[in-house]
Amino acid sequence: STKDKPAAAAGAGGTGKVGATLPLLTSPFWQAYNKYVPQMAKEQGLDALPTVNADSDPAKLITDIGTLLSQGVKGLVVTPLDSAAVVAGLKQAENKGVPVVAVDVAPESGKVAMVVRADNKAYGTKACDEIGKRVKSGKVVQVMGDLASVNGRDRSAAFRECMKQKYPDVKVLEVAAEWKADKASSGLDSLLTANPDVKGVYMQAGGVYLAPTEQALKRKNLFFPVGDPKHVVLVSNDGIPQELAAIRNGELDATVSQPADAYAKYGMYWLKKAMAGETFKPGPTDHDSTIVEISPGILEDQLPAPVVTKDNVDDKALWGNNL
Amino acid sequence: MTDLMSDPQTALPAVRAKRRKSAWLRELALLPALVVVFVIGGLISDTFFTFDNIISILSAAAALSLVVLGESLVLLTGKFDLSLESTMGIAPAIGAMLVIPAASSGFGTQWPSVLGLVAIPLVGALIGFVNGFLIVKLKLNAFIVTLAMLTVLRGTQIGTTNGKTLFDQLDAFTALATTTFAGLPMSVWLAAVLFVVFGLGLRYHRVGRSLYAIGGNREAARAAGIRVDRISWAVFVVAGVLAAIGGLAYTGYVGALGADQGDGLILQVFAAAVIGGVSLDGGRGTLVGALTGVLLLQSVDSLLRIAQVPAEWLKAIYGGIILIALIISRYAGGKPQT
Amino acid sequence: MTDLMSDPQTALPAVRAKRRKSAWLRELALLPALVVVFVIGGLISDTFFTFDNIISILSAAAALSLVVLGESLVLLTGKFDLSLESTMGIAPAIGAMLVIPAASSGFGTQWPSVLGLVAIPLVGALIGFVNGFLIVKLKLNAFIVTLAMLTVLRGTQIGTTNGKTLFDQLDAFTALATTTFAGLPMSVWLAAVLFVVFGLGLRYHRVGRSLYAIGGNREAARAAGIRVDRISWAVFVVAGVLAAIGGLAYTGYVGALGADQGDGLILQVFAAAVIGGVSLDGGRGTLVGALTGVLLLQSVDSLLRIAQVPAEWLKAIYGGIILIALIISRYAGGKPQT
Amino acid sequence: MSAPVVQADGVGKRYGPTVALQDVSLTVRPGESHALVGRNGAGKSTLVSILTGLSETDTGSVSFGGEPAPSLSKQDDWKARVACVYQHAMVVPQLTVAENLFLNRQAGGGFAIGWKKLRRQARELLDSWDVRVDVDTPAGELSVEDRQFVEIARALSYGARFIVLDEPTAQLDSQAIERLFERMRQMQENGVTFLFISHHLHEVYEVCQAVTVLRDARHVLTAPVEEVSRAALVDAMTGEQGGLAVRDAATRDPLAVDAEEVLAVDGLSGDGFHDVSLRVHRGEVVGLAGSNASGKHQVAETVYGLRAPTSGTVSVNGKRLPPGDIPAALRAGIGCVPRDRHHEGLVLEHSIMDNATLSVLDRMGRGGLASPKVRRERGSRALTAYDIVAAGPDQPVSDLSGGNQQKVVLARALESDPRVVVLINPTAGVDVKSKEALLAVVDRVRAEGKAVLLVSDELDDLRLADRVLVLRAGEVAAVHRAGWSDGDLVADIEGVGLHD
Ligand SMILES: Nc1ncnc2c1ncn2[C@@H]1O[C@H](COP(=O)(O)OP(=O)(O)OP(=O)(O)O)[C@@H](O)[C@H]1O
Ligand SMILES: Nc1ncnc2c1ncn2[C@@H]1O[C@H](COP(=O)(O)OP(=O)(O)OP(=O)(O)O)[C@@H](O)[C@H]1O
Ligand SMILES: [Mg+2]
Ligand SMILES: [Mg+2]
Repeated sequence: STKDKPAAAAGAGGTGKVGATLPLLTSPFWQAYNKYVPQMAKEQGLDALPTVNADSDPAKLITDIGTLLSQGVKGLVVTPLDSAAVVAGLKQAENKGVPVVAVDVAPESGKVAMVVRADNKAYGTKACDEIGKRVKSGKVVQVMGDLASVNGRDRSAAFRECMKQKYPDVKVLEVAAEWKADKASSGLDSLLTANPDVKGVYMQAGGVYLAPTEQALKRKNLFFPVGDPKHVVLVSNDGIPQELAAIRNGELDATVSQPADAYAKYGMYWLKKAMAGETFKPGPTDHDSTIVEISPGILEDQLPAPVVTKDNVDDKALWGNNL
Repeated sequence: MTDLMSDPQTALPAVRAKRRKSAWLRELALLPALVVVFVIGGLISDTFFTFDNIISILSAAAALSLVVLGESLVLLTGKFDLSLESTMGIAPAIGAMLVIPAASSGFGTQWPSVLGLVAIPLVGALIGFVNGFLIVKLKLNAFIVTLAMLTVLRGTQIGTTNGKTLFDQLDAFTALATTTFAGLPMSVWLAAVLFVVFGLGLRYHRVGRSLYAIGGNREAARAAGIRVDRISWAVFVVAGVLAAIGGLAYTGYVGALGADQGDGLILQVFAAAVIGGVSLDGGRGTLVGALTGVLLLQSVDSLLRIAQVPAEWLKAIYGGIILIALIISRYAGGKPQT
Repeated sequence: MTDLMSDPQTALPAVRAKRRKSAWLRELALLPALVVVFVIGGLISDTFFTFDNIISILSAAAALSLVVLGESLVLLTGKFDLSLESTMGIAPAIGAMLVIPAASSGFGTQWPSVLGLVAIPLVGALIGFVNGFLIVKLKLNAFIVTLAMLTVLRGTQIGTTNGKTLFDQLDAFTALATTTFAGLPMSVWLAAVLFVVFGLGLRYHRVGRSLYAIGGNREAARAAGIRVDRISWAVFVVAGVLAAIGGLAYTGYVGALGADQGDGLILQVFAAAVIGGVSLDGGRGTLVGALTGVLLLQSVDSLLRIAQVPAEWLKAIYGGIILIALIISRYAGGKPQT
Repeated sequence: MSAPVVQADGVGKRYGPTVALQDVSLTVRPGESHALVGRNGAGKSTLVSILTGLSETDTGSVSFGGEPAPSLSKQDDWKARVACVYQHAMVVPQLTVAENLFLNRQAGGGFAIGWKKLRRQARELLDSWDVRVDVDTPAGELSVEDRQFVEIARALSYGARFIVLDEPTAQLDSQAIERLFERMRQMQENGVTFLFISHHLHEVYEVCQAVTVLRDARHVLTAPVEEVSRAALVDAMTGEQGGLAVRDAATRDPLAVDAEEVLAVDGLSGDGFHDVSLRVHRGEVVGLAGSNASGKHQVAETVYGLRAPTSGTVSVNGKRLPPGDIPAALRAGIGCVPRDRHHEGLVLEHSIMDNATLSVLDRMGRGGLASPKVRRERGSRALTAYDIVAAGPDQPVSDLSGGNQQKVVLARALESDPRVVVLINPTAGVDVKSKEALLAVVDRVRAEGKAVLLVSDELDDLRLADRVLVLRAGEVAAVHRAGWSDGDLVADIEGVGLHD
């Protein structure tokens, strides 16, 4: 069979060519991640091939994994587009004995050395809490991602769930925007026409939705700085520099920083260890996070996804401040 | 000339008038569907049929309608241009990058805003020129050339911006959609003016008429002394310019310039044009029709959002309504759609 | 008729043979481009031209090629079917949901796997049947009907699955791509067999020839006694079935069934067919051509990934290569592309 | 007497407001050749489409051999009863000639079409008609005449006992017509029945035994041909008394000797002709005759710029025209009726007014304005000026009868008020009365001091010419001054004694 000994692939104990995939490149977040990959690989002493972009097509991701494997990489950092639609790719890697670290999305099954991410559900819940803190009752809009994507689905579900549980007086309205700026802007626009009394907006991707949301609020004369009694509470996910700037300017209340740098860094970190043949156990790590066994055999290094508000926006540890 | 034998029917002006009216009706075949949408909208929600919401529908439609205008012209000549969706992104991106500082992901040239704005339609024109060259001169297939071009342009935009979204110092570039006059954004006024100008041109000007002839039968148009190649080529250039301006309106509407600006919009552009009666075979259709197509798509979207249809089902219902609108307009228009 | 001036060509059998050969050449106009890609690939990397990589290109191409096959048939009859990209998703999804337990997002019916598998082409056929009804019977515009249908179907899939990806207990549904024979997945074999069957059918069967006649001149086809409506309708059904099977192959390839399975693939499907010489106007093209189109797209993609083109520029370069391939095939084929 | 081959009873057909047929009855007896005549738009082709299962009748009924006609969906049954050459092209342009000939009845049965056999059969079929086209040519690339022959050969090869020919001769030269008639007579001897439509009334007398006249969508008369004189036939078609005035250049004053030279063609060579020179003066009509293979069409098309010459020049009033440049030709004052109205004459989907004004869009108003009002006026004027039967200037040309379409093409050519008129088969498919009127227009145009270059297969048309140049194998073989005898001209055209 084609199944080689993992040790053989590991070669000289944690060095050699490694590959990394990208799910898409047209979002500021993934663009930043893409920038960090070679940098972090170097830090770990790994030689990363240029990243390959699946361009939102799960089949392409599988092909990408195959292509990287056939180029003889000794380790892979994979960014699944979907928790399930990556398993076939993981199997290929397993057959070749190449260790894999999954970033951002935890695969449903298959062999991965480690999952590195901050939970998508946590983004929704944290955003819900940030809004709940500021809006006790009334209408809140969530500008959703693509419901056919795992990120959009998990964030939407977590936000809905959290609002229902913890803030029953808040009514959630929804805009399905499929990660598209124009859909967000026009959808919000229509909604605001019918509901000028909206108190808050949750944007599932600040990188895509922040500008269109502000633009829609401006058009409806609902755009007021934080602190103004008429201010519409705005909370987003991502933590790109523009969001941090908006927080400093008093436009945005909070964002949940999705650590692009840490994704790249710990992706490479665990990969190097796995290539050296190390195995891991649940428990605390050396970088303020914990490893959890999320499902049998799948370990996840749950990186902190800090909520950024006016109070900590200048924190140098935030990746958005380091670009 | 003997006219003794003229057909009895030709004597009846009433019939003639009727035919003319039915031609008009066909252009406006979508009106009944549009009316239905508005009536339902009015019943479902008090806000749908308000001035505010109409403004909001129009503002949202401005960018799309400019691209639809360009695409309609190309379709009338019997060609295709899929690359307009990428032109929408790359033309304003280049314009903006020439202006904004390198720190905000510009090229570092820091041209004055006015030049950057002027560059936008020029980039659009250049893209159209290249398309026209490949299609009209080298006689490559328009569909597939512009599909490849779509990819090249999108790729170039991602490459030059590194996939970054441009946010900073874009004021000059968002002004088109943020400045208002009589309650409506300038982008809406611009689109309206361009629709009127091009609409009149198509109806009243010889070049406009020749677009129809070219799309209807290239050989006959050529034999009638129309410079078929030159005009087809020019139409690609004009479409590029219109898409570039449409892209600028889009940027203004969303307030930022993403690397995927316009991505996936081309099917919507075709939908609007074709549902509005512009034929994919060329030679048939009007801008009034195309405009009703844009408005129908946009108002259905607005209606569904105001009605807070569950997000999971939004797409299915949207598609279903368009299908029903099509059937209504088929029977209102009376003619098979081709 | 005086035969002094009879067309000089007719006199020479050599010319006749040449014409026939050139028809063949036109079908294979992409071969030179394909060869160039493989030569460059071989030069750039040792892995590109290996058996492994060829298998990988073929495996990746299987699903796409099945949909291209269906689309080519529709295009030959002079129609469009954009909805195939959604059929690719919803048909296997329904088949799977009939089988898998409710806990894994199934309908809870828990049919035996075989029935679920059988349901897949049936769903495809049903969708094609509805499309055919709307287009052939109600005479609605094919482009826009199937565009609306695309949205309806995708929306329905998202609605019924709540956007979830299906992955549990899918073994029966992934078997097509995971079982191999002689080193190649069954999906590749299936695609190959279907291409041969349909290819021969188009060339040697009366119904196959009638597709060309219908696409070339509906009225002449009807006058020749061809049941134009019935065959056009049937072609939509067949295309639906092929897209459903293509979807199954796709599911097998990625090992899961996402709610967006096939999303955005239709442009690629058109690209493959049209670049391979299938005319959007109907009546022209062959499956051999369409297949070379699929292979070209897939191998260029593979080449660029192996060549380690930076991710930012991948798209631009991909588009550029397709454009160059088009130009090569234009001059290899010798005829203007329409 | 046995049952009629086909019988139509009270057939009626409307297209929107237009009545195309009203209460028309027709009986065709076995073994006869039955002529169907009438003016353009009388409803002949509509009746054909009903008799051949292409469209459904609104009222009345059709029966074959006493049995009711099959339903429209049973095209196979129709094929067994009747074959037809339609007035407009009914080929699939992308498919080869061979395949068009045997479409849906290919050799080898349903499953395995034997291409070799198919091509051989096609070759044989075309050889039997002496048609020299490559059976592998896509049908869309054929010349009008070759295509017409392919369609004729196809219709006659179906083995049907009843064959409808809708103006098969409109685009054929005289030898080709003779071959067709020869074959028709043979088949008739074998008991095949024909329904034959033509605007060349002498053909009716040549091959038909009975004739039916339609006028204004109604049946007027059915009689054995020997019982109606040509004049009576024309009267029945037009519904008025009075024969046709024959125009002949020989009867008018000779051209002024000092008439200025308008069109000069010098040493023109191109695809299918070489070294052709000719002069046309003010007020002169020059005819070009020859078989369809003689290159006469190509010469005329090159003069207008539809084709680029390989050498030689075309000048108007002493000014040389750039080769292959139609706009320049138009500017220099050339107007043209091209050969194939469907291919390069008309935008079929567009209205009469749009088609009629296509060449003059730049002269309708200031700044290139061409408002619908002005265009409609011009369109209406064309309707009356050229006697076009239509519901109005807004009617799409595709709705018009064949002859009326041809008149729209002529209107387009003359709308620009040209100095030089190039007419290629201008009267193809035009009825006798309208032809007379069209020729009158040409004559008037000539009298106004224009130069006319007239390419035609019909001697009636050529009679208008002051000089007729006969082309053979791409070269001018003879010149005939007005007053030529038919026999001399035909002999020259056919090159009797020169070949074989
Ligand atoms: N599809 C159509 N739509 C509308 N009107 C039509 C259509 N087809 C034919 N007509 C009208 O029906 C009438 C009869 O047309 P038809 O073609 O039968 O004439 P015809 O006798 O064959 O004339 P010609 O000698 O010029 O061929 C004409 O007035 C024509 O305009
Ligand atoms: N649609 C078509 N139209 C015209 N010619 C065709 C068509 N399809 C195939 N042919 C040509 O017919 C020729 C014979 O093809 P076919 O494969 O049927 O040969 P054959 O009869 O089996 O004989 P052999 O195998 O000896 O060549 C080929 O040259 C092919 O190009
Ligand atoms: Mg007729
Ligand atoms: Mg063979």
